[in-house]
Amino acid sequence: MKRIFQIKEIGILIILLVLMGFLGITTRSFLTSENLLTALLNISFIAIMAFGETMVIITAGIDLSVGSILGISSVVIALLLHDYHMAMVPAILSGLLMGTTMGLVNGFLITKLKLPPFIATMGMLSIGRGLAYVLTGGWPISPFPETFTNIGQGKLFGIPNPVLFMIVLAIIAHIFLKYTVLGRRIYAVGGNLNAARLSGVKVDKILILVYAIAGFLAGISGFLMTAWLGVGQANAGQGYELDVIAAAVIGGTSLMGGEGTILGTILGAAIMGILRNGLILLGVSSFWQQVAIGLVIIFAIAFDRLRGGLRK
Amino acid sequence: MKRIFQIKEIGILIILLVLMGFLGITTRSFLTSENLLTALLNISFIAIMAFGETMVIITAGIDLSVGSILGISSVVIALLLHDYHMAMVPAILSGLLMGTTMGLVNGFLITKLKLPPFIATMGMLSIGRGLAYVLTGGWPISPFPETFTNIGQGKLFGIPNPVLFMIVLAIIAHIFLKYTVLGRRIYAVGGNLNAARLSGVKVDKILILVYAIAGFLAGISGFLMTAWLGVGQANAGQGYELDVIAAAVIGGTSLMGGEGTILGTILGAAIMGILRNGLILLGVSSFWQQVAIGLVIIFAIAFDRLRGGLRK
Amino acid sequence: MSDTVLEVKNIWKEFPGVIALKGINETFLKGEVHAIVGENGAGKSTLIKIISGVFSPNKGDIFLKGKKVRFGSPIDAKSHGIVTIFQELSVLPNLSVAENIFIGQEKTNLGFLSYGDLYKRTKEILEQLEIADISPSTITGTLSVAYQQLIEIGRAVATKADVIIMDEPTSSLTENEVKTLFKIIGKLKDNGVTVIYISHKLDEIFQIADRVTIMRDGEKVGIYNIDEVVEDRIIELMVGRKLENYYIKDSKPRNEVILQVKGFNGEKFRNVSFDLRKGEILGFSGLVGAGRTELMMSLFGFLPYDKGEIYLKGKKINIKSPLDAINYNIGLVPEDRKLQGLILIMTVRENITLPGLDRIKIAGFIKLAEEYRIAKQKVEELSIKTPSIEQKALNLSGGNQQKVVLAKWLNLRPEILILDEPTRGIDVGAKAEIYKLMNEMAKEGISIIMVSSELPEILAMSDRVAVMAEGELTAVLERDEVSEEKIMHYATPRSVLSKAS
Amino acid sequence: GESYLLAPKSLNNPYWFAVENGMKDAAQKLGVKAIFDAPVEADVAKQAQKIIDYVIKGVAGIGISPNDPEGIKVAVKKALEKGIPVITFDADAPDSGRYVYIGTNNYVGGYEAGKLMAKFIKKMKADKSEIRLAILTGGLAALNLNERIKGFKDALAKNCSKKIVYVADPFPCNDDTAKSIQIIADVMRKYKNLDGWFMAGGWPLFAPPKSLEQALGGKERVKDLIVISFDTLMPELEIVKAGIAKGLVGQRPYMMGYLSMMVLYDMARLGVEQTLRILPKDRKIDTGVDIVTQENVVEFMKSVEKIYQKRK
Ligand SMILES: Nc1ncnc2c1ncn2[C@@H]1O[C@H](COP(=O)(O)OP(=O)(O)OP(=O)(O)O)[C@@H](O)[C@H]1O
Ligand SMILES: Nc1ncnc2c1ncn2[C@@H]1O[C@H](COP(=O)(O)OP(=O)(O)OP(=O)(O)O)[C@@H](O)[C@H]1O
Ligand SMILES: [Mg+2]
Ligand SMILES: [Mg+2]
Repeated sequence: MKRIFQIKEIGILIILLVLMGFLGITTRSFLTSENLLTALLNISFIAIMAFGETMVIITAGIDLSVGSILGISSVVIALLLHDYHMAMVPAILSGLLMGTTMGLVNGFLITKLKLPPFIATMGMLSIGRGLAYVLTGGWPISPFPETFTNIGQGKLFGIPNPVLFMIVLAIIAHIFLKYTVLGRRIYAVGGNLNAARLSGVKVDKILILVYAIAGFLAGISGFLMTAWLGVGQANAGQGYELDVIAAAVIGGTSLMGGEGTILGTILGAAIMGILRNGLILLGVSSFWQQVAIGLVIIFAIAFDRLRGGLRK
Repeated sequence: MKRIFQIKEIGILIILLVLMGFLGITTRSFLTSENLLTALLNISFIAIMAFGETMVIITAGIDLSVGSILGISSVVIALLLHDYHMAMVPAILSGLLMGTTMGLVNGFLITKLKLPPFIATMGMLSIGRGLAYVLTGGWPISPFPETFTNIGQGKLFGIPNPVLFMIVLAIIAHIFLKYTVLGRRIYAVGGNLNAARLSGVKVDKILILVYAIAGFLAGISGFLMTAWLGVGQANAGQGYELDVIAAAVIGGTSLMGGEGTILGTILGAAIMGILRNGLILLGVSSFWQQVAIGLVIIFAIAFDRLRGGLRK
Repeated sequence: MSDTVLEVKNIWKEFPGVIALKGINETFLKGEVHAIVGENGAGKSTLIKIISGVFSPNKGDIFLKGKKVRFGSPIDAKSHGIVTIFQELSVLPNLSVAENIFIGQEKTNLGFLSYGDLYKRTKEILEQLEIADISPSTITGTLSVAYQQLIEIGRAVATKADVIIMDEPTSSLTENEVKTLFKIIGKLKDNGVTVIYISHKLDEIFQIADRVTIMRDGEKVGIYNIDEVVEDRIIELMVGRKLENYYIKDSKPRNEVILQVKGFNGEKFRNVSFDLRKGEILGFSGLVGAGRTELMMSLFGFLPYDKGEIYLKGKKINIKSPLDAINYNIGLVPEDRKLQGLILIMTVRENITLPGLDRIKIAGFIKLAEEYRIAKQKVEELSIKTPSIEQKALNLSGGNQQKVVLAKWLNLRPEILILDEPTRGIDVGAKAEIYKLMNEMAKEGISIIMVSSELPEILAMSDRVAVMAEGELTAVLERDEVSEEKIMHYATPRSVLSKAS
Repeated sequence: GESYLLAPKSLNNPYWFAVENGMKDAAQKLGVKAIFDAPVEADVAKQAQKIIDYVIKGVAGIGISPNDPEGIKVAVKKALEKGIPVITFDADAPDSGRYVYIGTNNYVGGYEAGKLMAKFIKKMKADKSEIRLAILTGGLAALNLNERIKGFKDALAKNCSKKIVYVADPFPCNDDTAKSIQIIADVMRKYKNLDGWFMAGGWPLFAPPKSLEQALGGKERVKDLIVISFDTLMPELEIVKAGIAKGLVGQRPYMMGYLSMMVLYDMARLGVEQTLRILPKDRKIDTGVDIVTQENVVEFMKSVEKIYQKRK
C-alpha cells in the first residue's frame, strides 16, 4: 500500500512543482516566502476540511455539508462570544461541538436511516445554512475580544497560526489513518463494506466516526476563519464543499472508496491554492480563473489516470 | 420492473398528495389553477434538466454541470440574438448546440479519459460558468425581439409554454427510456457495466449519449428561461444542479445506477417546487425555509427507504 | 472425539417471502469435519450465518459446549472460538495481506498498530498456506481470486478457534490449492478443531468429511457417517428424486473447422493457437491463473489482445468488442455470473433479451410482444425456475441465474459459445441440467468452448481438452487419450517440473 | 505606470461596471493601470484573500468595497503595513484604518428609499391606515443589503404616520433574476392586499417589463402597487418608464470609481498626508444618491447611457 500511494502522490507533486516552477519564472513575487505563506494561509481553511472529507471519501461516502457546517460553527462561536459574552475556550468548544453534532447527524442518517451520503449531506447542507441564517438573522457578528482574533491573525516563528493548525492536524490525521487500528478500519470499510462487516468491523461505528470527524474539522475551519476574519457570518463557507472535494480528489482520493491519503489531499489543496494565487499574480481575470481552475481539475485527474495506465 | 417502479412512484405520490392536501387546507390560494400553473412553471426549468440528470444517474453517473450549461446556453442565445442580431431559430439552435457540446465533452472526459463523472462534470461546472462570464463580462443581455420572448411568456390553452415543453419532453423521455433499445441499454449500463459490455452494449457510446442528452436538455432549459425572463445572464442556473439532482433522487432514481423513471423525477421536481411555493404561501420565514427544504429532502428519501424495507 | 462442541436446536429463519430454515437440529463434534450439502437455496449459508452471528434466528437456540449462546456479530462469534469463511469473498481488497489475515486481532499499542509483529506472524501463516512467496505487505486486491480465497482461509487458521466454518471455500480454487487446503484441514482436525464444510463438490466431501448433513428446502433430510453412504444416495436426498445419467454426452463433433485461433497473444497469455470444430465441446483445463479467462475475454473482444489472428470458417475476422463477437455469432457465458453475466436488478425478461435487442427492434423501439414471447419461450425451454419473467435476476437461485445467462445466448442461436466455469457454485441438480443442455447444443451443431477447473466435468464432457499453463497452451488432448494424470502433467508450470526433476 | 486595484464585493452584478468604468476613465486620464477584481460571487474570506494576493503582488493603491467591515480588516492591515494606501468605496469599514471613504453608505441609500416610499404612500394610499410591504433581498447574509433594508425601515418609521406591516422576513433570491421573479409571483398570490415592495437590489428589474408586470399580478394590480427598488441601471430605468416600478434610489457608482482612482493616485504620488489635507475632515466623500421616478426617468436615461456601457 505504502508504495502505491507514494507513487500516486508523486504524480500530484509533479504537477504542483511544474506549476510552481512556471509561476516562479513568469512572476516576480511568486517565490517569496511571504507570498507562499499567504497562499498556504489561503488554503488552510479548505485543507483542514479536506482532511475530514478525505476520510469520508475513503469510506466511499461524500460530505456536501462541510461548507454549511463551517458556517454554522462560525455563527455559534461568534454569537456566544459577542452576544453572550461567553469565555473564549467554552465558546470555541461549543462551536466545535456544533460541527461535530452536525457530523454525527450525517452519520446517523447514513447508517441508521440508510440514506445515501449524497442525499443525507445535501439535506444537512440546506439545514445547516438555514439554521445559521436563523441564528443571526443574516447579520454579521463582530467584534470579538483581541485574545480571540489573535488566534486567527497571529503567527508563530513567522508562520500564520491557521497554517500551523493545518500542519498539526495534517500530521495527526496522517498518523491516525496510517498507523491506528481505527484508521485502517476506515480503509477497510471503503474497500468493501460487506466484507468489512463480515470481518467483524463495526461498519456503522466507523461511518459515524468519519462523518463526525468531518463535522469536527469543518468546525475547526469555522473557528479559524472567524478568528482570522474577526467576523462571524451565516454565509461563511458557502459553496466551499466543491473546493474541498476537489482538493481530496486531485490529491488521489478515489470516489469509489478505499484509497486516499492526507499527504495527497494537502498537495491537492496546494494545487488549487497556488493556482488561484498564481492566476492573480499573472493578471488573469477572475472570469478566466474559473475556466482555468476547471481545466486544472480535469487535467490533474486525467494526468493521474493516464499515468496510472488502465488500472481498474 | 414495471410493477416495482409503479410502487416506488406511489410512495412519492403519497408525499406529494399529503403536501398538497395540507397546503390546500391551510392556505386559501394554493389550490387555485393560477397558483398551480405558476408552481408548474417554476419547476419546469428544473424538471427539464432533471430528465437528463435522471438518465445520467441511471447509468450510475452524475452531472454537476447542468446549471452551468444552462447559463452558457442562455448567454450564447442572448448574445447571438442581441449583439449579433441573428435570426431566432439559428440562435436557439446554436444555444442548444452549445449545451449538447458541453455534454459531449463531459461524456468524452468520462469515457475516453476515464475521469469519474463527479470530477469531469465538476470541472465543466467551473469552465462553463467561467466562459459564460467571459462572454458577457457579467453583463445582463436584453432586450430581445418579441417573437423570442413570446415563446417563453406565451400560453397555449391557458398553459404556459415552458410547462408545455416540460410535458412534451417528459413524454418523449419516458417513451425513450422505457420503450426503445437505447433506453433499455441505459438501464443496462447502470445496472452492471461489465455485464452490459459483455452483452454487446457499446457502453462508451451510451455514456456519451446520456451526457449529451443532459447537456441538450440543460440547453433547452437555458433557452426557455431566457425567453421567459427576457434576459440572458451569466449567473443563470447557478447552484441549480443540487435541485436537479434532488428532484431525480427524491423521484426514486438510485445513485447506484440502474433505477429511475421520468415520472418519478417529475414528481420529485413537483415536491420541491410545491414546497418552495407552499412555504411562501404559508408565510414561513425565509430563514426557516432552507431548513424546511433540507428536512423534506431527508424525510422524503428516508420515508422511501423505510417503506421499501431493507432492500439492498 | 465424540463430545459435542456445538449444537443447534430447532432453528427457524424467515426472510420476506421465504422461510429459509424450518426447524434445523444438528450437533457438531469435537475434531470432526462435518459437511453440509444441499441444492442452491437449501439454506446452508443461512444456517452458518445464524451460527456465526450474521443473522439472528426467528426461533431456536445455539449451544456452545453445552452453554446457550447467541452471537450479535461475526466478531462476537469469533471471540467465542467460532470462525467463518463466508461464501461471498470477504477480503478487503485495498488492505495488505497481513491486515486481512489479522483483522480484529492486531496487536496494538494505545490504538497504534505494530506492523513488525504483524508481518512476522503473517509470514508464519503464509508458510502454512504454502504461499510464502507472497509478501505480507502485498495489497490483497492485486492477487488472483484463488490467492484471495487462500488469504481468507489463512484468516481462519490464524485464529485460535474451536470451530471453523467454511462455506464453499474451494469454489475458486484449483487442484493444487485444494490439496493445500485439505492438508490444513487435516492438521486442524488433529488439533481437535471442528470444521464445518459446505461444498457442492461431492468428491471433496468423500475425501475429507467424517459426517455429512443433507439439506433440502430449509430442512435437514439426512445425516450420515461418510463411510456409510454413497454419492447417489446423497444426490437423491438433495434433489428429492433419483438423478440418472449425471453426465450426458453423446454429441459428436463434425469435421468442419469453424474457428481457428493462430498465435494469439495478450497480457496474460502467449502464442495460443487452436481450432474448434462444428458441434465440438472443447474443454480448457489448467491451474488457477493459467490465463484461460483472459484468453476467452480477449477472443470475445472484452479485453484487448496484442497479436494474433482469428479465422471464422476460414475467413479472417477482427474482433474489437463484444458486439463484434456477437455479430459473428459468438457468445460468452462469463466466469462470474453476478459480476459479469447478469444485470441483477433487471428482470429475467430484460436479461434474456439484452444481447439480442437489435434483432427485435423496429425504428429503435423494442417490439415488446416479441420480447415477452422470447423470454417466456426460453424460460420454458430451459425450465428456469422463476415465479414470472418479471422477477428480478437478483432473486433467483444460482443455478437458475446461470440458466438465464445461457438463455441470453441461446436466443441468439450462436454458432460458437464460450462457457467459462459454467457450473461454478451450482448444485448437482442444476449441473446435470446444464450438461444436458450443452450436449443438446453440441448436437445441434453449436461449437462449445468450456473453461473449467473441475476435472471430472472436463473429462466427461469434452471432445478434446486443451491444457494451459502459465499463459501458454501446453497440449490439446483427444478424448480417447485424455486422463486426469495427463492433464495435471501439462497443467503444471514448467518451472515447477524442472525443479522436481 | 503603476497599477491600482479596486476590489468590489463581487463581479456578478452589473452595478460594479459603472464603478469600473469610472475607475478606468480616470486611470486613462492619469496614464496608470487600473485593476478591477474580486471573487465572482460575494464572499468575505475570498475577498480578503484576493486583496492580500494583490498586496503581495504589489499595487500602488487599493480601494475596497468590503463585504464586511470587520472581515476586511486583515487585508487592510496587510496593505497599510506595506505602505500601500487603502480607501473604501461604496461600503465603508470605518475603523479598519482606511484613509477615506468614498460613497454614500447603504444605510443612507436605504433611508432615502424609505423616504421615497413614504412620499408615495402619502400620495397613493391616503385612505389606508395600515400599509403592508414586502422586501426582496439577494442573500440573507449580505451586509450591504441588510443595511439598506434597515435604513429603509427606519426612514418609514420616522416619515410615515401609518402603521407599516412587513408581511414576512425579506425574501432572498440568491442574486438570481429568474428566482426573484418566481418569488415575487408567489408572494403576490399569498398577500392579496400587499401595498408595495422594497427591493434591496434590482434583480427582478433586469427582466423585461412584461415579465415583471405579470409576476406582480398584472396591469391592474401594478397600478396601485408601490415598488421601490435600488440602483439605476438601464434595464431598471425601463421598468420605471413603463410605470411598473414607482421609484429608484441609485448610488453613483461611476463617480465612486472615478473619485477613488483620483484619490488613490494622489495618495501614491503626493503622499497620504498631503492628500488627506485637501479632503473633508471626517474623511468621507459623499457621492450622494439619485432618486428616479417617472417624472425624471427619461432625462436620467440620457445621462446614464454611457456610464453603464459595457466596454471591451
Ligand atoms: N439476506 C437475504 N434476504 C432474503 N432472502 C435470503 C437472504 N439470504 C438468503 N435468502 C434466501 O434464503 C434461502 C436460503 O439461502 P442460502 O443462501 O442459505 O442457500 P444456500 O444453501 O447457501 O445456497 P447456495 O448453495 O446457492 O449457496 C434462499 O431462498 C435465499 O434466496
Ligand atoms: N482482478 C484481477 N486483478 C489482478 N490480477 C488478476 C485479476 N484477475 C485475474 N488476475 C490474474 O490474471 C491471471 C490470469 O487469470 P485468469 O482468470 O485468466 O486465469 P484462469 O486460468 O482463467 O484462472 P481461473 O481459474 O482463476 O479463472 C492470473 O495470474 C491472475 O492472478
Ligand atoms: Mg450458500
Ligand atoms: Mg478463469
